[in-house]
Amino acid sequence: MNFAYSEDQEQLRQLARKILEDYCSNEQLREFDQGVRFHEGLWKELAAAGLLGIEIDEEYGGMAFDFESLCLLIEEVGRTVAPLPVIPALVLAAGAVHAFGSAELKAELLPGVASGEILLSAGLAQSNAYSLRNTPTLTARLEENDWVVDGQQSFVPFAEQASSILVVAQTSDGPALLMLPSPGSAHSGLQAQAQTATTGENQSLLTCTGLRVAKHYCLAHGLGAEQALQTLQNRALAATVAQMLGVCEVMLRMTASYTSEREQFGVKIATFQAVGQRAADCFIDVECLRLIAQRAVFAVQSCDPAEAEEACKIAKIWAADVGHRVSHAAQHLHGGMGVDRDYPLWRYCLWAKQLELQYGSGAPYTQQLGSDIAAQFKAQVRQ
Amino acid sequence: MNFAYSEDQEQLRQLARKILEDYCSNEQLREFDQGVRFHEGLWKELAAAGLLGIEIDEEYGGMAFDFESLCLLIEEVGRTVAPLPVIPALVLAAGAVHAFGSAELKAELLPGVASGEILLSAGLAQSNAYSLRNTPTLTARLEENDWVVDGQQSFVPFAEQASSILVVAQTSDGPALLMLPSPGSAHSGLQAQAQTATTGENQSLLTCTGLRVAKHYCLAHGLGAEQALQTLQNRALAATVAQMLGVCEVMLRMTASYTSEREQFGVKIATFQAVGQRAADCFIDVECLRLIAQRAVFAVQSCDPAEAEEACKIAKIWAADVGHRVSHAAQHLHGGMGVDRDYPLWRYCLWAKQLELQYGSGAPYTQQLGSDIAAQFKAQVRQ
Amino acid sequence: MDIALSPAQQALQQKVRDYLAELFTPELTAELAAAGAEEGGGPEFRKALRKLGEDGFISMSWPKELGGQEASAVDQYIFTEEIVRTGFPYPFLTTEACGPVMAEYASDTVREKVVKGILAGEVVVAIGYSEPSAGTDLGALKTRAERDGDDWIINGQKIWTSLADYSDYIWLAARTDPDAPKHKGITMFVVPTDIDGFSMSPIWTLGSVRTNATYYEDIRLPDEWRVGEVNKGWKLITGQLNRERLSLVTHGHAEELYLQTARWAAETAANEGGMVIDLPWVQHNLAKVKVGLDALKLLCWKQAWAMDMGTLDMADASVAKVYGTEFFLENYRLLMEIVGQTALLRSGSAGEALLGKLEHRYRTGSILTFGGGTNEVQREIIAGAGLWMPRGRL
Amino acid sequence: MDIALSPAQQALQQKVRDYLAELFTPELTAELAAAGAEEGGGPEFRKALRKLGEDGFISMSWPKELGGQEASAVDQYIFTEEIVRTGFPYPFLTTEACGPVMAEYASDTVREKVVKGILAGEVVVAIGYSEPSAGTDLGALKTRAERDGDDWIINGQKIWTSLADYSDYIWLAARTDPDAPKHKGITMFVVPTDIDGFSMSPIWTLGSVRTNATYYEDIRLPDEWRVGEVNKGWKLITGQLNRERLSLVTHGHAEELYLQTARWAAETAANEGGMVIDLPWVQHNLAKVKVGLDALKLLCWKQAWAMDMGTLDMADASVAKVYGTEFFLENYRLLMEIVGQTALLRSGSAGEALLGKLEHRYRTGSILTFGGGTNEVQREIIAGAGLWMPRGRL
Repeated sequence: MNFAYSEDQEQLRQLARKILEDYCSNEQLREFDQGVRFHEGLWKELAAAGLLGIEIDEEYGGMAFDFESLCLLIEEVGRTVAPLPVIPALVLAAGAVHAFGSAELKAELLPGVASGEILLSAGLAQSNAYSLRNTPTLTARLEENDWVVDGQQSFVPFAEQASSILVVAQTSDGPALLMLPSPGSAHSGLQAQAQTATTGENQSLLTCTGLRVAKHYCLAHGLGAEQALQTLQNRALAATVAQMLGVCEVMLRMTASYTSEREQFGVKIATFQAVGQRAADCFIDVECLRLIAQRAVFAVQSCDPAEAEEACKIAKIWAADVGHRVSHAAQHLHGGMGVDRDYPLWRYCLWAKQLELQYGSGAPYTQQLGSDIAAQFKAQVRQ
Repeated sequence: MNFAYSEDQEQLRQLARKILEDYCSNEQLREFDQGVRFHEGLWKELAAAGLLGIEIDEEYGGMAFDFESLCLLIEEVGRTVAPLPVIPALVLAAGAVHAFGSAELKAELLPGVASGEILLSAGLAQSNAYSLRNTPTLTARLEENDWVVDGQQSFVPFAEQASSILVVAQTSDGPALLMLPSPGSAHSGLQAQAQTATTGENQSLLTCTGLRVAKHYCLAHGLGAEQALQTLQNRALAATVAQMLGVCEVMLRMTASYTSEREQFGVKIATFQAVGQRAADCFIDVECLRLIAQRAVFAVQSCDPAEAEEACKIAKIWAADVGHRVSHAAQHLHGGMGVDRDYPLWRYCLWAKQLELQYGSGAPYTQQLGSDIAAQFKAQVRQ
Repeated sequence: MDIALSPAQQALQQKVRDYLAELFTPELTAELAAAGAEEGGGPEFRKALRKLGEDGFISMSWPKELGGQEASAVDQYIFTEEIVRTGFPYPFLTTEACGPVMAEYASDTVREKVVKGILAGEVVVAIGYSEPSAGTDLGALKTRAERDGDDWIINGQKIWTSLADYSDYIWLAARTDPDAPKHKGITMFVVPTDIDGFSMSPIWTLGSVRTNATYYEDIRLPDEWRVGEVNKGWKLITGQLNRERLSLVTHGHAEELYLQTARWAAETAANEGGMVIDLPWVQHNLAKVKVGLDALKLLCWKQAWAMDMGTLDMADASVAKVYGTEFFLENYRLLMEIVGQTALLRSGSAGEALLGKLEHRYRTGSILTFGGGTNEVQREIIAGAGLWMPRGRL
Repeated sequence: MDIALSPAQQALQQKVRDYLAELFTPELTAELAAAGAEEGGGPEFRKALRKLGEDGFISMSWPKELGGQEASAVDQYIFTEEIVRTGFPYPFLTTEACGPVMAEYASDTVREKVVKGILAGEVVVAIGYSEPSAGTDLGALKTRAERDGDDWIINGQKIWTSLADYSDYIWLAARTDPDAPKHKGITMFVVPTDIDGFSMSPIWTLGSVRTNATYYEDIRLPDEWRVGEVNKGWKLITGQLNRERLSLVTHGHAEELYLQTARWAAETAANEGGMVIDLPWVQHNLAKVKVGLDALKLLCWKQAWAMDMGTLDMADASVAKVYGTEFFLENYRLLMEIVGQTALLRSGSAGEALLGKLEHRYRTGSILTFGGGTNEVQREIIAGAGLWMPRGRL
C-alpha cells in the first residue's frame, strides 16, 4: 500500500504546474473565451518540456513515464482550465496509436505528438455518449486496401486543427479503430460542422461520405478493437476524473479564500457556520474524489482492463457527483462573484459540467455498475 | 382550488387529537413497549366517540364522513404514535368490506367495527412487499361453496386479536379478496407465527393449510379484485403517508423545542447556524410532504383509481425520503437524548422507518413511476 | 380540500396559453433567440410588452385603486406560470415589485411618467439595490443622496443592476442619513437612465447574460423623483415582496423542460436499442424530476391560495424559494444526464438537442440560490418564523 | 502509488480472518445473539477477550515501551476491520484509547492492576466523560474531585457511560479546580466499579442497547488512581485519539452487510419474476452502496497509511468520521429497501431475513453522527484545518 507519488512524478507535476500557471492567468485565458479554444503556444511549450511525450517511448521522442504520470499533467490542466485537448490528443489518440498501432504508424505519428508538431484528436463517443462502448455510428467496409467510412461522428475536439483523428467504426465483423485524416486537409469525403461545447471547446460533428482511409491507419479490428475500446474507455474515464479532481480542488480553494476575505454583516462570511459546514462538505467530497481517482488511475495502470473497468466507472460516478456539488457550492458561496466572468471561477464551473457528462455521466454508469454487480453475485450463487 | 379542511373536519381532528393525546403520554405508551402493541382501551374510546366509523355509512352505525376525514384521524395517530392498527383495520379491511362487500357481510362486520367490538386486520403485502399489487402468495380454489386457501401471508398486524382478516389469494382466474377467520378462533387450517416489526408492532406470519372460507367472505374476484386492489393500494399508500406526516411533524417540533432549550458552550444550541439550517431543511421537507400527502388523499377521494395511483406513488416516495431525513436529523440534533428510551422521540423514529418501508418504499415506486412515465410519453409520441 | 384548478381557473390558463401562443410571432421568437436579446429590450420585445399592457395583463394583479384589476393571487400565478413557460423575459420586478410601490407612494410626476408607462408596457425599471460590499447585507449600502435645495445630489455605485442596459429608470436605494443605524437612513428614488451623471458598464455572467455595474456621479435629481418618506426606504424595500413572490419561483419553466426532455427521450433511438426513454436509468431520472416538480407545483399553488385567503405565513415564501431554487439545479442535472453529452452543445451547434435550452438554463440557474435573498438567510427565516427557534448571530 | 494490500498485508488479513473464525465458537455466537449480551460482558465474551490478549492482538498496536508490538497502523486497521466484520464487541475504547494513555501516565498501581489486565484481556474500562449538560461541550463538566489528604473525594454524575454495567473500571474526567477556565481544571482518574459510593442506572436506547448513568457519591479514591498531572486532564482526553481513530469508522461491517444483502438478493426469487437482484432498482441501490463503500475503504486505508508515514493531517480523521457515519445511515437505508418490508422484522421473527441484522444496525447506527464528537464540530475542524477558513463562534 502506497498513496505517494514518486519523486520523479512530483517533479513532473511541479514542472507541469509551473508552465501551465505561467500561461493560464485569468487575463491570459480571456483570449480563448471566444473563437478556437486551443492554446497552441502553450501546447508547444509543454512539448518543449517533454510533457506531451510523458507516456511515449523514448524511441519516439517521449519520456517513457506511465499513465499515472500523464494523469498528473491532466490534473494540472484541470487546475488551470488550460485550453488544451489533453484527453483526446494524448490519452485517447496518442495512447491508442502507442498501444495498438503498427511500428510504421507509430513512427509516422508519435514523434510529432511528442514534439508538438502533430496534434491528434479523437471522437469515440456515440450518439448521446452514455458510455464509450456503444455501437459506433460510423460504418466502415474494406475495399481493396482501403477502409471506406460512412456516417457521422460527434464530439471531435479541434477536428480542423488535428492532423489525424481516432474514431471507431462498425464493420461487418465488429468495430474497427481508425485514424482519419484531418477535415482541414480538404480530404474528399470528410466534412466538419461547427459545434461548441458548454466550455467553449470546439467539438466538431464529422460527416464521412465514402471516405477512404488506407489500411495501415486501422489500429485494431474485431475482437482486438473491442478489447482496445475497453482499455480506451478506462483511460478516458480515469483521465476525465483526474481532470475533474484538478477543477474541483481549485474551485474549493477559491471558495475558501473568497469567503475568508469577503465581509457581510461586519464579519468574514467564512465565520458563518453554514458557510464553513458547506465548505467542509466540499472538502470531504474532494478528498473522496482524490482517492477514488487515484485508485482508478492505479487500476488502469496495474490491473487487467476488465478489473480496472469497475474502478473507472465508480470513479466517474463520483466525479459526476462531486463536480456538480462543488461547482454549485462554489458559485453559491461566492454569491454574484461566482457568476461574474471577470472573476476566474466561471470557467471551472463550465468544465465541471463538461467533465461530468463527458464520456458518460453518473446515471448510466450507476446502472451499468448495478448490472455488473448483479452478474457477479448471480455467478457466485450459481457456484 | 382549496387547501382548507371543512369546519366539520377540523372539529373531528380536534376530537381525535384530544382523545389520542389523553391516552398517549410518554408514560402511558411505555406499557405498550413490550408485549402486544395494541391499546384496546383507547380503541374503545375512539369507537365511543364515533371515530372508528368515520368512513362507515350511517346505517351501519358510522358517521358517513369521507376518506379525507379518516386520514385526519390517521395523521393524529401518527402524531401520537398511538398503538393502534388504524390502517389495516380501518383503511384496508373495513374500507374493503364497505366498498366491495355484500350487504350481508357489511351488516355482519361494519356495525361491530364502528362500535369497536370487532377488530379487523389485513395482510396484503406479498413477499418483500415492494408494492401491494404483486402476485399473491396465498392460493385459493373454489370447492363446493367454500374457498380453500393455502400458502403463507406475512405482515398481518394483530392477527390473533382480529376477528377477521382481509387477504388476497391467487385463483385460477385472477386474484380474490377474502376475509379469513381469526387464527385465535382455533380454526382448523390457520396458524399464526410470531413476528415483531421494528416498532414492536405484532405482525404475524399466517399459514393456511386447506383453510375453508365460506363464499360470502369473498369481496371480489378476478378483474373486480384487480380493480379493488388498485383502490386498496391507493388507500394504503395515501393513509401511510398521512401517518408519516403526523410522525414527522412531531419529530420536527420536538427537535425545534429541544434545541431551543438545550445549552452547550453557554448558548441555546438552536442558535448555532448549522442547527437552524438543518431544522429549516426538515421544515421544508415536512411542508412538501404535507402538500403531497393532501394531494394524494384528495386524489384517492376524487379521482378515478388509475389517476390517483400516480399521486399516491409520488406521495409514498416523498414520505420515504422525508421520514428518513427528518428522523435522522431529529436524532442527530437531539444528541444522546434522541436515542434515550426515556425521552419520547425514539418511538417516532421507529415509526418513521416502519412507514418508510410499509407497502413499498421509495426505490421500487420510483422505478414504477419511471416506467409509467415512459409509457405515457411513448403513447403520446405514437399519436 | 380541492387540490386542482377549478374550471374557471383552467379556462383562464387556456386563455393565457392561447394568447401567448399568438403573442409569439416568428419575429419575436427570432429576436429572443439572438445572442444578447434573450433578456429582452429589442423592438419585438417592446412591442409584445406594450400589447400585454394594452390587453390588461400588466395591471392584472394591481390593486383597483392603483388602476389594477385585483385578480386573485391564484389567477395571477396562472398568468405568471404560463408566461415563464414561454421563456418571454417578462419584467416581473418592474410590474410586480416596483410598479405598485411607486403607484402607492410616489409623486404625481412619477405616477404620470413611470407608473402609467409601466401599466402601458412602455416602461421598464431596473433595481438598484446591491453594491460591491452590500449584497445579502443590503443595510451596508453606501450610495449617497444629499439634499441640495429642492434637489438631491446622488453619488455612488451599484452592481448587478440587471436590465439597466435597456431600462428607462433605476429604482434606487440611497443613503440619506449616514449617521443613522444601518437600515434607518435609506431613501428610495427613481432615476431616469438618460439623466446627466448616470453611466454603466456591462458585467458578463456565466450564463452569457449581461448585467451591469451602474455609476451615479453628481446626479442632480429633483425631489419629486423621491418615493416615500426620507429615511424610510427600508420599509419599501422589504415590505413589498407581496405579489413578487409569485414570480420568484414557478414550476412552469421546469415543467416545460421536463416535458420536452421526456418527449425527446420517447422520440430518440438509444444506441443501446429501443428508445432513450426505455433505459431504466432514464426512467429513474424522469421519475425523480416528476416527484420534485409536483411538490414545487403544490408549494406554488398553496402560496397563491394562501395569499388570497390572507393566511400566508412568513416562512412560506422562504420555503418555496429554497426548495424551488435548489430543485431547479437538480432538475437541470437530471435532465441533462438524459440528453447526455449532447446536452453540453450550445445553441447553434450542428448536433444540439432541444435548442440547447438545458445548457443555457443550467448556466443561468445558479444565481437563484443566492439572488433574491441568499438561501442561508431564507433558512434562518424558516427556523425563526416557522419553528420559533431563537436566532443566532446575524 | 500502489492502492492495494501488499502480499504480506493480504496474508495478515487472511490470518486474522482464520483466527477469528476459530474464535467464534458456537457458544460465543449464541451468547452474542442473546438479547442484552450483544455488547459483550458475558462469560464467552470474556473468554474470547482473554484469548485475544494471550495471542497478542490487544497489544498489537501499543508502543514497544508499553509492552506492545508497535504494529503498523495499516496492520492494525486490517485487524480492526476484520474484528468489526464479525460483530464481536471488541472494547476498542479500552484497548486503543484509555489503555495506552494509562500505560504512559499512570501510577504503578494502575499499571499493575489495570494496564496489565487490559493487555491480558481481563479488564474492560468504561469512559466517564459526558454529563447531562456536558456533551459536545465537554469542558462544561461538573463532576468534582476534591483533595482530602492522600485521597480524592469524588461526587457527581456521568451519562452515556456505555459498558459500565460490566466494566471493571471507569476512566473518569473530574473537575479539580472549579475556578480555573473550563478546560484547565480537569483531572483524570481510574475508578474501580466495585468501590463504595459508585452506582449506576441503565439507560435503554433506541437500538435496544444498554448504556448507563453512573453516580459518584463521596467516593474516596487514593491519589495513586489519578492519571497524569492534576488539572492537566484535558490533554489526556483530546490528545490521545491516536490509534483510536482507526476504530471509529471502518468499512468492514458496512461491507459485510452489503455482501450479505447482495447475496440474499441473488438467491431470493422476486415476486415480479426472476431474482430480487434482477430488479433494476435493486441494482441501482447496490451500485450506490458499492460506490459509497469504496470511498470509505480508501479513506480508511489512506488514514492508516498516513499514520505510518507520519503525514496524517488534522482534517483527515474528521473527514473519515463525517463521511463514514453519514454513509452508514444511507447504506442501511439502501440495503433495507432491497430486503423490503421484511427488513423491518426483528431478529427472532418467523420470516426475518439476514437475522434481522439490518434492522438492528439501523437502530444502533444513528448515534455515530453525534457520538465521538458531533459532525458539526468535525466539519468546523475540517474548514479550519483543511481549508484554513477562520472559525466563527464556538
